[in-house]
Amino acid sequence: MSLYDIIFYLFALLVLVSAFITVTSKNIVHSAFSLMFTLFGVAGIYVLLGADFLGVVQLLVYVGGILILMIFGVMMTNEITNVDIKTGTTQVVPAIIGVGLFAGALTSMMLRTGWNSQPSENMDTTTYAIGKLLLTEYVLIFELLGMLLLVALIGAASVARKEKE
Amino acid sequence: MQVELTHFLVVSTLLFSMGVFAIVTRKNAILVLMGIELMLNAANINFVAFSKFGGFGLSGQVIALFVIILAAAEAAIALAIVLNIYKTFSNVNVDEINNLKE
Amino acid sequence: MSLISLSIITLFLPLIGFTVLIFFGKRFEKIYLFEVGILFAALIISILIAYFKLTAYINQDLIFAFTWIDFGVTPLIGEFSIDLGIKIDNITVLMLFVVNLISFLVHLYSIEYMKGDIRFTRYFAYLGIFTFSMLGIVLTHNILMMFMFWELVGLSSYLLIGFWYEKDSASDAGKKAFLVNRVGDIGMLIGILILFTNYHTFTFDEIYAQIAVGNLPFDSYAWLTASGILIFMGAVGKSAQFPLHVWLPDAMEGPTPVSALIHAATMVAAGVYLLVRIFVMLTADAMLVIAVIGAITALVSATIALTQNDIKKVLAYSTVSQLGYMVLSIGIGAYAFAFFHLMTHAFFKACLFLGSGSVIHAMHHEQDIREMGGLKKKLPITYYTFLISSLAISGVPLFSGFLSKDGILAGSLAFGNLTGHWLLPIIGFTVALMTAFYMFRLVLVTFHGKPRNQEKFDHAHESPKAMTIPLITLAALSIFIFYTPNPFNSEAGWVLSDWIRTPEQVVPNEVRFDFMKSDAATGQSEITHSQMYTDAAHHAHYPAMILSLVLAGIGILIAFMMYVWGKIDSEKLKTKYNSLYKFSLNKWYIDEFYDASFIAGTHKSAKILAWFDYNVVDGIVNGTAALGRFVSMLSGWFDTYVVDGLVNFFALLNGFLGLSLRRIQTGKVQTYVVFVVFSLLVLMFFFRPF
Amino acid sequence: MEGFPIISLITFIPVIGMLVILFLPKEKVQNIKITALAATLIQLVLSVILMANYNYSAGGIFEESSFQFIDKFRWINIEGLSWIGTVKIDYFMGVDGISMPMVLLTSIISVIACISSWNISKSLKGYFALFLLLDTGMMGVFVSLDFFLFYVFWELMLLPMYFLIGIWGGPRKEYAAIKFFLYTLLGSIFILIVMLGLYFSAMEILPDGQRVFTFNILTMMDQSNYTQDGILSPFNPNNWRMLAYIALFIGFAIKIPMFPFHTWLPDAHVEAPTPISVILAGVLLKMGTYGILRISYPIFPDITRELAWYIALFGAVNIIYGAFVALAQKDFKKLIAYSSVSHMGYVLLGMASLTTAGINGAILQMFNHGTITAMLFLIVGVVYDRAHTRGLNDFGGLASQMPVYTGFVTVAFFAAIGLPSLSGFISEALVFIGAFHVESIRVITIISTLGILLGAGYMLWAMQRVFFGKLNEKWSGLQDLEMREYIMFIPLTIIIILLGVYPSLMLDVMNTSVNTLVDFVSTNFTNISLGGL
Repeated sequence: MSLYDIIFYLFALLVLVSAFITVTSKNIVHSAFSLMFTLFGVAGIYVLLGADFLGVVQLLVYVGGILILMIFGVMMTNEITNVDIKTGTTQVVPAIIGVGLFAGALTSMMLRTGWNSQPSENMDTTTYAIGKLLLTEYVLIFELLGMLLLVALIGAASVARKEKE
Repeated sequence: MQVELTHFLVVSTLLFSMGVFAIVTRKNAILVLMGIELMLNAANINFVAFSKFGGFGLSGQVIALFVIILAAAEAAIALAIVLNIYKTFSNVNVDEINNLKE
Repeated sequence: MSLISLSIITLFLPLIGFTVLIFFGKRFEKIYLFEVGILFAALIISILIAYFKLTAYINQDLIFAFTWIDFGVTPLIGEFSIDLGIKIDNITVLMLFVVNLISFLVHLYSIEYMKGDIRFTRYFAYLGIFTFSMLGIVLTHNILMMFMFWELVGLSSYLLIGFWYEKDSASDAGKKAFLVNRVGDIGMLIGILILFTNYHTFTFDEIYAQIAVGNLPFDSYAWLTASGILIFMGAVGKSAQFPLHVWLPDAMEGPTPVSALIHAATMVAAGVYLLVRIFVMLTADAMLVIAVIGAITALVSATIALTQNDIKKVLAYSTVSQLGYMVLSIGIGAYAFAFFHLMTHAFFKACLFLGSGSVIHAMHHEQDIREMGGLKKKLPITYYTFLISSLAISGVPLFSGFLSKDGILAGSLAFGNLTGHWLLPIIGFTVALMTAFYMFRLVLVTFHGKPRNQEKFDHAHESPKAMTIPLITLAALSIFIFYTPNPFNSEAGWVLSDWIRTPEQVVPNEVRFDFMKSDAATGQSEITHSQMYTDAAHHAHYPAMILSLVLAGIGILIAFMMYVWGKIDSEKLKTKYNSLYKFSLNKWYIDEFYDASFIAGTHKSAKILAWFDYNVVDGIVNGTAALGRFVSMLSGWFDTYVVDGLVNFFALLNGFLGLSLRRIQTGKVQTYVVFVVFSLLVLMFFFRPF
Repeated sequence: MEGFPIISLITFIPVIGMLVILFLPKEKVQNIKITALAATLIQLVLSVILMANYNYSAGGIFEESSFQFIDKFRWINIEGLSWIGTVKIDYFMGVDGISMPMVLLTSIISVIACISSWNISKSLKGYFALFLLLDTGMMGVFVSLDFFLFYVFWELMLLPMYFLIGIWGGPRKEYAAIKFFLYTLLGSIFILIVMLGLYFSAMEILPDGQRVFTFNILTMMDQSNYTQDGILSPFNPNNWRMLAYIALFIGFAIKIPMFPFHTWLPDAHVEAPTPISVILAGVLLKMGTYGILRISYPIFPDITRELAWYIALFGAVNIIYGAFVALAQKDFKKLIAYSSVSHMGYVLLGMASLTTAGINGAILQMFNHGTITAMLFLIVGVVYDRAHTRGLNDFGGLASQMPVYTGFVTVAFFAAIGLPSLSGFISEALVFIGAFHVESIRVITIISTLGILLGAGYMLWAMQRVFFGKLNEKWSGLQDLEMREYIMFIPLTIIIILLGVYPSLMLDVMNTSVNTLVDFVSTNFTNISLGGL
């Protein structure tokens, strides 16, 4: 077991445990915080997979952006004075059965498939290469996504704004 | 046991299932959103893993990057919608909002 | 200016008058004077035409024609076209003068007579279009154009008879006149068609030229006779011959000057004018038919005239009777006398009608002679002119009627002598007797004796000058001196010796009367063209003259005995011969017969056919539609309950399934996701790669 | 005029107008009306230009070179359709002496009807759009020289007519509209069948030497273009040609309308609004007789000669029967409708004579009946607008109340009666001249002359009942004509009088073609022996 493996298992554990807490916690604030850990773990896994730039982006966007946004959402939709921010669950039993079966089936598929895996050699930094790709091969999608973000920004603002009386 | 592609895939599968679980069981819309984020992350792990082990070069990472951007946009819109729902129904419990029925 | 252009001008002048009056009649009150002036101009022009024609061109006919419709070279009958044109011969110019003169006098007369009528200018407009159409008939050189103007005078007659259309009787009479005329016109049209089909021309002269070279219609004498009789049918209608005479008495519903102009002097004489025009193509059979019709007409209407009490009705029947004389005259070959009688009759009958108009005017529209009497003192001018005309029509010497009627009677006598048809002269003389009687009955009852309606009598007064001048003019024209220097011999006069020549017939010898055959003819100078006939007529001249004088005298005598001296009690006669009296008074029940047969029959068949149309023809259509509807209903039932039933069954099934599945639809997204997950599982199970 | 598609323009100007109207908002009532009027007026002006440039000496009928103002190009061109082979359909329009008067008539009547539509108030936009579409359909029928195109226009005219009667009509409009539609459709089916039969019998030789089936009417007129075994080929010893002729004739006869297919006419007229009645009587009825002259006669000269007697017989029946039924009517409009039946009988009689005078008379009668009956329906419309009743017995004495109107009525009525110097006379006279010329139908002609008596009877009786007598107090408030009505009546009156006095104006246009037609019909398709029937 190399160091690489240990680190992977640590991160995997972090991801799965914190994700589990996220989906099961009654307290929505706890969920949010454990989600942060999940995302952090995923970022670690990215790094493990040699995607250092992506890991950084993951931290910046998810942890720094989306998560904050969500916490704001939590706070704005629950009376803040009410400290006990708890939410209920529904149809737990069918969900457990279904999701369990689903997870089992999917996992078994993953395990039983003979992947023809050929780990590519590690690159020094991916940032330069990704930047090049973005502005050459994927430039159209890149631009489109830029548009999408703009639209999302305006859309979010217009959806969330207070209606005029 | 050497860490290989399968490991990553299993992790992503479990993460995805948990996301699904969150979507299915939680009442709070924000938690549902979190479930979606989990699923997206699971998919991203797959992309990146395949990118590394499948010999696809950096394309998988780029796609993952795009997915992150999409997730960001989605989160922004979704939260705006949640706020609106809250304004209309005074709560964000998905199971009580069953207007789709009629 | 040539005579042709003059006659075209005189033809169109009244039309201009009509147009102006129709368009500007409402705006200018005095515009009727324009029409009267135009007629005066037309009269002057026609006098000029007559003068020049009868002096400079007396033996020469002037023809002007133009192509109206050109058909080019046609595949079946080669090149042909329809020409219109005018022909001026002696008859034309005389007729032109007569029409224009009477028309002008009637215009003059109408100014007073129609004063105060609400449609005063319209009346003059109608007179204008009548004069135009009548001149057209007179001037035409072809039979198609004659037919066209023939119909146009029918129109103006219709308009003028129905002039006071507020009265139902007036509009009825107008309609009747038009329709009865149409019956005759159909015959005339067919006759024209026969001629055109064979000769491809409508021009009289060209047709006659073809007949003269032995070119018969459909190569048979029968068709030649038939065409003559059919064209004569037009004259039967227009000249009110039996059996189509019924419209003329009814036509008296029109204003009296109209009756004078149209229904006594000019239009009704158009039929005779037509016969004069086609005289040369009449076969012996056709002439005999014409003569018989003329004689019957004269007799029937004379008997009716004996008992009528309406002053205009008496005159109307006397007109029909005199027209019968003219037609008879054509039929027996006395061509010249027919036209001569047409002229003389036009003047004295117009005078009689205008005189009666004067009486009616004076009596405030009272037309029944039983309400009159003693008007001699009140209306002296009317009385004397009326008397002169009555003498003329009765055939008393020194007056024009004697000259022409005597010629006709002599001709009929000669005709009887030559052919053995003695009934014709007998009828002729009988009618002469009756004519004298009923005319003097009219004169005596109206003007002599004591006034029967004192109130109306007291209000009566002589008519104004505009009405008496025409009376005097026309009465003057009834005197012999205008026609002949010798009051007992018309042939000595200029009218018959110089102006009117009997043309030689063009029909083949085989179908002429013996005495009309071309070898019997001796040149142009004689009145009847045929030496044999002329001789016979000369032989018959004195017997006929004496006989007619005696008969006229007897007629007048009876009238005096009945109505002045009271020797014969007319009431007693009435009761004694009640059925005869009724028969005559009711006009032989001819109208009733027509009403019951033709008119009722037409209406009945119209009703039956309309019923047939609605119920049978349309019934079949609607029945088909109903059948279609029934079939479609059946198939609709099948469709609804069988075909659609099956569909509905499946729909119901689906609905049931849907209902049961509906419970799954919670509307919660999360539930749906669960289903998605399960479905994915199922799919994964089915598509598992292992 | 070389190269300028004036015929197509005349035909499709109304459609352009229709499109403009469709783009106008429906509140702009005045603009819609003016657009419709402008479209019809332009059409009229173009028709007059056409007439002015028309060459009177060109015959037309069967040779393309003597048609005038031809517009021709391949319209539909489908190659290699399994067993049918190549389908080539021409867009082929042109005029000759037979269609020229009809083109003029259609444009005149359209303008008049458009003016007469001025006081339509119900869904005006739709009305005028349909009206203009109808105009195109009618005009197209009269200028098409390709059977397929002819049929398209024939059907195109049907639909707007259905809606115009069915929506803007009287109380029983649905019944009348459906009856009209179904009846005409029935006729169209007959025409369609014969059209297809002819299509598969006659072949055209293209410039490249290829022989293809064709809908070209002129090709169908040449005996040498028929295949040996084509179903309607003159060389084919069966009797299909006879049957086809009868079927085609029935198709057209329904439109004329010929007894016993006439019963749709009174219903359609009574229910249709005035302008539509005007179009119906003025133009639509002529399409039937025009179709016979344009299609039946030159394509089936052999059968035409054989059946002329029957056509004449039906003509006479139409004349007499129509007149009798008209005599029994109590409704003003129905009376005029049946008088149309009677007057169209003259057209049939004239055509059946197969002589120059007769066919000239028939075409002239088509034109004259168009103008006269249009005027008669306008007359009914005037009195109906004011009094809201058409019962002949409801009126009386209108002559005193509306003198100018009565003046126009007198002109129209006497024109219909056939008074000389008005246009009706000369056409009827020519019909009689032509028909009497033919020995076999002479007796029929003589019987038909009864029609002019009956015609005078019902017209004068109607005139008496409506206009003469004492004025019914009820109608003492009726107004005399207004300006718009003058505008409708005066041109028609002028035409009626002008053609009555100088018919050569119109006869010269058609005469050369009629001569050609008579010559063609009496000489072609002669060397074929017909079996039986």
